[in-house]
Amino acid sequence: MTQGLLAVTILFSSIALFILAYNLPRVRGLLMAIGFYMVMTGAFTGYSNWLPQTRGEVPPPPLKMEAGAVDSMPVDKLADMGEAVIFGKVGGFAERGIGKGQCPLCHTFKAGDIGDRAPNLIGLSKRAMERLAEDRYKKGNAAQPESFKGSGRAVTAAEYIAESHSCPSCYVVAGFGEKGSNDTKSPMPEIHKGAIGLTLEELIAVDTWLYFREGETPPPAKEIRAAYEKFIPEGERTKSAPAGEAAAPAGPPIALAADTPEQIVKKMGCAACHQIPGISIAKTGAIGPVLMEKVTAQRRLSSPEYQARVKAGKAGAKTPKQYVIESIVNPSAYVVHEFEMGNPEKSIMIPDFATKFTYGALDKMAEYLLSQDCAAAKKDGLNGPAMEPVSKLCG
Amino acid sequence: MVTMLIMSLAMPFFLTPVMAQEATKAATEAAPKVEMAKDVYFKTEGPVSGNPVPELKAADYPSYNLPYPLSENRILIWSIAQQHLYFGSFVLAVPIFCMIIELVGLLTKDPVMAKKYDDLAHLLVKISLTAYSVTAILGGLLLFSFITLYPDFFKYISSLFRPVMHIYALLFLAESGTLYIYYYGWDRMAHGFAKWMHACLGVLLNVFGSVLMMLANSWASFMMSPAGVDEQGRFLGNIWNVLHNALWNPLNVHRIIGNMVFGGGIVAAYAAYKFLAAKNMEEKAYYDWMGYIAMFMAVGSLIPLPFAGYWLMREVYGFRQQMGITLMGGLLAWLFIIQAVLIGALFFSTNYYLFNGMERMRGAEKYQKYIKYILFLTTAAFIVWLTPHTLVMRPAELKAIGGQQHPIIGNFGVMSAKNGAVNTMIMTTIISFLLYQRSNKIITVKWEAWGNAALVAMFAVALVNNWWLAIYGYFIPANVRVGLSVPQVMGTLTTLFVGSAINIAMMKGSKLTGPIEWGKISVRSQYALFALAVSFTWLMALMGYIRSSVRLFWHVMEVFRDTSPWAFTHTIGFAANVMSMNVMAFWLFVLFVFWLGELTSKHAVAEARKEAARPVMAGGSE
Amino acid sequence: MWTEGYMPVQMLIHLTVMMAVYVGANYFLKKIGKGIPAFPQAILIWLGTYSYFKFAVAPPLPSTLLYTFMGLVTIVIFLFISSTEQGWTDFKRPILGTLMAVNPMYKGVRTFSFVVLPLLIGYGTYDFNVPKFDEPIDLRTVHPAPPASTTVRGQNFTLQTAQNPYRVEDNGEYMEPGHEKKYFKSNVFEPNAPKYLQYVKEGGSIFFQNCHFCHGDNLNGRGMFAFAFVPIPANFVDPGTLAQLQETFVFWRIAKGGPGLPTESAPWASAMPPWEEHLTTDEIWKVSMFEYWHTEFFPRTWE
Amino acid sequence: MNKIFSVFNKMNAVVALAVTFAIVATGTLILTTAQAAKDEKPAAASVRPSKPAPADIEAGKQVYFRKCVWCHGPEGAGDGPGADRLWPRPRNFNQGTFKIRHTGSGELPTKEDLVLTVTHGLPGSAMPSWEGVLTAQQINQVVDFVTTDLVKDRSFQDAENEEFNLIDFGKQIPSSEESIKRGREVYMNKGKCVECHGEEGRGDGNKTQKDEWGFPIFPADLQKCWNFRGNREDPYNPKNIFREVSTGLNGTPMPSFVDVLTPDQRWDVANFVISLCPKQKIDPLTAHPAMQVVVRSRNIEGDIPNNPEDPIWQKVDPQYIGLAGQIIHKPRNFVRLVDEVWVKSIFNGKEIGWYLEWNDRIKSVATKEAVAQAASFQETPPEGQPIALREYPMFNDAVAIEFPSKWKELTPPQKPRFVFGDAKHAIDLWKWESDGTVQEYTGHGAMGGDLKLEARPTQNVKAIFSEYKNGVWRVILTRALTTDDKENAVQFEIGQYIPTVFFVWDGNNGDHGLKSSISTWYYTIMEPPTPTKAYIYPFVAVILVFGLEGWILRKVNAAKQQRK
Repeated sequence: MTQGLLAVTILFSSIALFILAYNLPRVRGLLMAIGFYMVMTGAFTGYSNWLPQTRGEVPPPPLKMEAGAVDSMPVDKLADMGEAVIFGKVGGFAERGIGKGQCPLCHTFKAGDIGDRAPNLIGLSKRAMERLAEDRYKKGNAAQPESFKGSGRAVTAAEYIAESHSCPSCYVVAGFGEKGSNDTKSPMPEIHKGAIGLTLEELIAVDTWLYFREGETPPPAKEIRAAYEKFIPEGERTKSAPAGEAAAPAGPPIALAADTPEQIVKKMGCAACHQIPGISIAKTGAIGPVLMEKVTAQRRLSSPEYQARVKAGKAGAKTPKQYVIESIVNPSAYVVHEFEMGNPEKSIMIPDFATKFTYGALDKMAEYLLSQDCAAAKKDGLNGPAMEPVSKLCG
Repeated sequence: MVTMLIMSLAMPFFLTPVMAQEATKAATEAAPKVEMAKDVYFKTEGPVSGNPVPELKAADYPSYNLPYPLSENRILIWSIAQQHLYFGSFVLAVPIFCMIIELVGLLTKDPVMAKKYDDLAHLLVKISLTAYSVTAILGGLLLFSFITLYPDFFKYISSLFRPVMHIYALLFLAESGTLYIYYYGWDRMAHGFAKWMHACLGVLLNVFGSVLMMLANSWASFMMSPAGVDEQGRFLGNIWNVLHNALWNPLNVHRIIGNMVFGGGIVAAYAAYKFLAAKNMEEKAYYDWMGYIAMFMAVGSLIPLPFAGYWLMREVYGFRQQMGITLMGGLLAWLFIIQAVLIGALFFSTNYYLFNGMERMRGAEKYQKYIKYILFLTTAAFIVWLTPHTLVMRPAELKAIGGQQHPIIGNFGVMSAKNGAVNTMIMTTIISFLLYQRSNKIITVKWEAWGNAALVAMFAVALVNNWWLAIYGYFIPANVRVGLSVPQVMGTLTTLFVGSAINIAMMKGSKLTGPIEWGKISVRSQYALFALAVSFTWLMALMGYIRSSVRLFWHVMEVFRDTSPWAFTHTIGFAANVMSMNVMAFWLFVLFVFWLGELTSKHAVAEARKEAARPVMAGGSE
Repeated sequence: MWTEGYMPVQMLIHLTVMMAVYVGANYFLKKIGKGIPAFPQAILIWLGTYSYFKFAVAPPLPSTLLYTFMGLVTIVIFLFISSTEQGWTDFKRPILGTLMAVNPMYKGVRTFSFVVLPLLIGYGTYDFNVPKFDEPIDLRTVHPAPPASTTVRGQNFTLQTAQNPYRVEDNGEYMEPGHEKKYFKSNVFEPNAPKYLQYVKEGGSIFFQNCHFCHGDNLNGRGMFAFAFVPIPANFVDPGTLAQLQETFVFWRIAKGGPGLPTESAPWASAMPPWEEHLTTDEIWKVSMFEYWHTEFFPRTWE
Repeated sequence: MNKIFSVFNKMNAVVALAVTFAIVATGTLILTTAQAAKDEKPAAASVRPSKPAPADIEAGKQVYFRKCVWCHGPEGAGDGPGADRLWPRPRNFNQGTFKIRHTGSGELPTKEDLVLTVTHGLPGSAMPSWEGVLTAQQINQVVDFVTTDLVKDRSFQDAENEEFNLIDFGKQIPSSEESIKRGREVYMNKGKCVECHGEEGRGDGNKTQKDEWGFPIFPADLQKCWNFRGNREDPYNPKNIFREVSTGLNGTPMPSFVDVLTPDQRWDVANFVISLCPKQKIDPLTAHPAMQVVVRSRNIEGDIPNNPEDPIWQKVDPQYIGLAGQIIHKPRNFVRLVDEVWVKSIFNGKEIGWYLEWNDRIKSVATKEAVAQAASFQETPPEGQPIALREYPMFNDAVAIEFPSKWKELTPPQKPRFVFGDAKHAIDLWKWESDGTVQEYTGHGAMGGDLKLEARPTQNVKAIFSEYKNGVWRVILTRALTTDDKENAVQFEIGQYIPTVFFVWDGNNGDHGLKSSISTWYYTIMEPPTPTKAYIYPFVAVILVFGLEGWILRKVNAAKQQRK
């Protein structure tokens, strides 16, 4: 209403001007002209104000993490941040997006969705205590290869979640262990370091969201931080970038030609699923094949399954290099038989690498992968995933 | 015009080599470390040679402690930039008129008329001289507020455009120099070859001015449709890519034409005011004539303006479809309804002025009876033109209609109908003008009947063709429909050129029923000139706002996010209020500038006026 | 008076006919020496246009538009009468006559209007200030700008480039919009129908299990639940809806529903659910295809 | 004209009278015969549909497989892809059983009957009106196809076994109080209508009926004439009732009363039935009462009466609120048995009161079984199972009103999502349940994937009246205008548009939680008193205008003086 006031004021002033003009014949022309201008201007303003008014809102900017700030953050903000870490942005949950944490690649979050690779996380906050009470937990699987000092000692629900995040194999939910490991080894990648590298703050945010979405009050950030600090040794924590320093720009990171293979692997998070010879951070991924394409690319290219895909018009690589590039930018073109997970049409790999690699980077990565062979894998001591162990490939 | 186009084509040749050199130099020096990145628009790879856009927080935007709404940095920048643009446009447009009028004066055989034209051009350049200084002052003010209010953004954008800054500065100097020589050399270079040289100076002045404007435009168009940088906003070493981004050329053309309408409008308003304030018949006659000339210039430029706008819109859609939809069907759609009202006001004012103008001629009565038909057609077209795609309705009204789309007027909201409408309005204006030309003449050529028949047939065919395509276009896919506007526009342009040609040919040797009695026009018509000027000023503010606000919450579309507290898009009403304040402020300024111009040359102009007011010989067919 | 499908043109024709009648009547009256003076003429034109827009146009014009049109007509009438000096003088004569009270009749008119006018204005002021309970005016942008890309059930679709995977010829090639015209009259329940039609049938089945409750069996937005909604659901038969949109836009709208609309499109005014909760992307594509097939429109394409 | 009158003048008054009378009489005669001709159905012989031309059948098949097949199925067995989720189920054509006829009970309909049905649709069901969608010719063709190819068990051309006895409308008795009274008498006693349709006609008499195919159906709710099948053109026309009473509805328990009641009695019943239906302005687009989006809450003096019969409540007109099934979130309510609620609202200085009334054939209060199942309650029927056959445990009948918690912070017309709000905008929901509980909830939309409501411990909303009688629930809820809980509870302000949504749950239909009937956003406005400025401003305006007029007069007179 107050907005419309200007138009009214202008129109009334013009009337005043006309009256003035009537009484001041010497400057009548000037005043009439100005008055007329004001009438026109007032009419346009009035019309604009008469039309319905909507204000264009600004969508929330991509979230930025600030070290230490989480402790004092309001719970809902923190949960929003957690949602962004898991699903890519606030509101990403509803859109089933995938964020930095890459959690939705394996976990499911909605009632009725069944994950075959990892548990559905609905109701986790309540279930946590039940899990801790299980016999299998109390045994404390001390033989776990990557367990930290202090693992297997979770007592609260928050600690259970923190432990599961920092040491997936410390306790594996029945049926979700790696094939053949009798649920002692989890296929879950490291998320607090390496390729995914969530900072402590981000982990806190994720846990907060897990509570928050259930409609429960999350434990204070300090408590969760303490839980993580209990399980993750100082040296293994990923530091968040200092607030002042220009952090990564909005949007997904881009693999550039100038990056080293190691950097690309890190930026793209390949190590979450793959083991790659010669890349120090990629030694544990157990969801996708080991990437020693010198051995496998040609083999897969000439396999009857691949040729069937070519015939179906879904795949089209002719050389090993084309094959590798195709596998990166269009993972669903051909899914290696052992990794089909019941759907040969659709790979579980993130489908939009095509938009995240520059051509140079793609070329570089393909060249690198094509140079990796069994020897390289043995040198790094890679075993490969249970579906297709290195021993089988190099056997 | 042509020269400007040539210049814009020539730009790459004198820019690219320098840049390429720099780039290669950079590449060889730091060969191992050079990072390549992909251009957001051209998709080419280039060496990264600039900083990425800074990440800003709301606190990074300093602001003055001013009362609301001036506490918003945006409003300050907006207003100052608007004033700068107004004066800039005026200063750019007036030399174009001067050039044309001077040339017309040179080519006119009748010495009295030639003098009259020459004096008018002289007067205009004088006015623009004051305006030129105001523009420069405002430019400085704009720069200053930019630096203080948006320091980071300014730093970024100036680092990008650094290579052309020198050129910009040089051009500015050249422009100033030429302008001064042009003005002060007017009397010395008044005869013979020198006069021709003087006219050439006028052309040169316009070349400088246009290139200057194009460079400034590239800032604006870069913000809308960035190019030459990568996704993080890092400069990729090729300034030409930054300059000729997707919307640069459409914007250039649109602005040049827009400037001319604007300049014409201001001069017309000036003349109208002087007409109203005139003390005697001579003054009246002179300013009536001046108003007519200015109106003619403005409207002549107004006719191609919608087509330039159409091209710009197409390019916007081509660049980002969402941007187009935000404009035409989304958040900003209502602004286009206001625009429609303003454009309608322009066409109605023009027609009305011409109708009134017939009164200065004896013998016009036989054409006045057509006024109602012309008005009717224009109104019908305007009803279509005005009807929004998104209707404002109460829920009950919505329910009564049975959907968002009203079965009758709903279809008026789409592009196809609008095309038909605007072409119709242009054609009715052309008809008005042809009638005006004939008003004081009795046609004596033998083929009169044939000529008239040809004219009527041509307009009938063009109108029917236009309407038919508007209806037909509704039913076909958009990609085909886009092509339909070409025959529509062609039809309109044909009526304009061929119609005028036939009309002029028919006028040859015609018998005059009387001279054009300059000064005998009604007072109301002068208000129509005011209406023309104020509508266009407002329209310019509106289009500037639309162009700028379509970026929504981006400084540089999809590259540099606006994180200031004022990144949201204001309501239409608020924006309109700011625009109105700007428009009124501008006219106060203009008043001041005119007053200043008056002060210095009262005498000279008075002389000129006396000369000009001598009875005009027969044959003024302008 | 109105024939469906021709209404916009009909309205323009009506206006033209009204104009012709006005000119004809005027000519005739002048000829028999009973020409109507300019002032009543102006009033008559105004009233005639108003009655047409108010009463003849059905469904009624939204009031905002009616006011806009009448404002325009008022201005144009003024322009018309004042475009010639003669007309302007004629028009002014009765007004000045009334003001000056040049004869007893005018004096009567003056007294009358000087009494009635303030009262009318007074009533207008009262009416303006008295509280009203009309529902607030709602603004909706019918076709908002879609996002550049959208993620539906974990899959990312770039709207400008995405294609309906089921819009295919029998040999599996993508069928450019427009080419499906040959199937418009076909029976989708034919067991050996081409692939395209089989997908349409699947889409139709999904439509009739989920969508027709609101959008109706005719796809005209008048389903059995439609009466409870304001605004009533979208009418796909109207050439202003589906035919104006790209198929990816339709896909986005179905997948994200009302809650996925931007603010200017009033997400709260839409009852449309995000169908990704109930349907897979494949099902959504098929439904979209069915909608086009059933309404015999093509998706819009951008060049 | 004058001439004609002068002729009259000259004529003898008697002659003039005679002529007038003759004219009037002839006119009446022509009009009545025309009316009679309109009413009269063609003679029985021509009623039997002639064998349609093969071309027409083929054309009809085209239409059928485009428009009808989706519900009625490729074989016409009422089992199209959409059928399973529909209630009432689409008609199975195979047996030739049709509801809307002018022929005797059990007989096939005439072709005109079918054409009428297709043209106007069946209100209250998913069958829409095809008028304007299909041409008259297409409708005829599709009827040709249905009658020849899809009606399989009988044949319209079977002259031996099929009869077409058109009902006799007799002489219509115009509606009058007398007739309605007689109709009620017949309804209660001789016609035994009351046994199924209930005391006050809400269809609450016999609650467990099945149709010929074993699908459960309910007797019609006679208070909703806009939902009567075959009634779209004119819901308040008793002719349709007369027809249905006379012919019965084939396939349903509704019998023909031709042998039981005389035509006059049937007209009386028809008039009575129509009188039950509240007189409303019918929106031609939706064939339901026209919707008013604003619920006006009247200002009253004194307390909110706890009895709907109180004159204060009686003075307020109930407002119609249409309800749709909540089919947009799981669990989805495809069968919504409650399709409208009538509301009134009043307020005084302290409280606001809501009166809610809706027809529900069965009073339901949750069973233990239902309470136990409530948590695991699952939605829509499994694929392939007709929804009409679903049986549910008995939940509570319930009604709820929803407001945005903080509507003041929303810029109009912004509102939360109408189903339980959204993450950014909470809603306040008051729910009354048939076991007498009143609960206040806060809704934040889909937190964690499921739409959930959060019960609040506060007890500000009170149900001061609730009653189930003769198939109707009446509930009065009150609440203080403002409460302490500004965060969650809606705060009322006079003269403001407060968005409002209505929900109704029908317990015996398994309605529970999200499975409900729901309206869209309405506005509630508490009527403000007329402000003083509304009286002062006009006065000022009048004075100003008078002043202006005086000034003009002065100027004019001065000018006149000068001229002289």
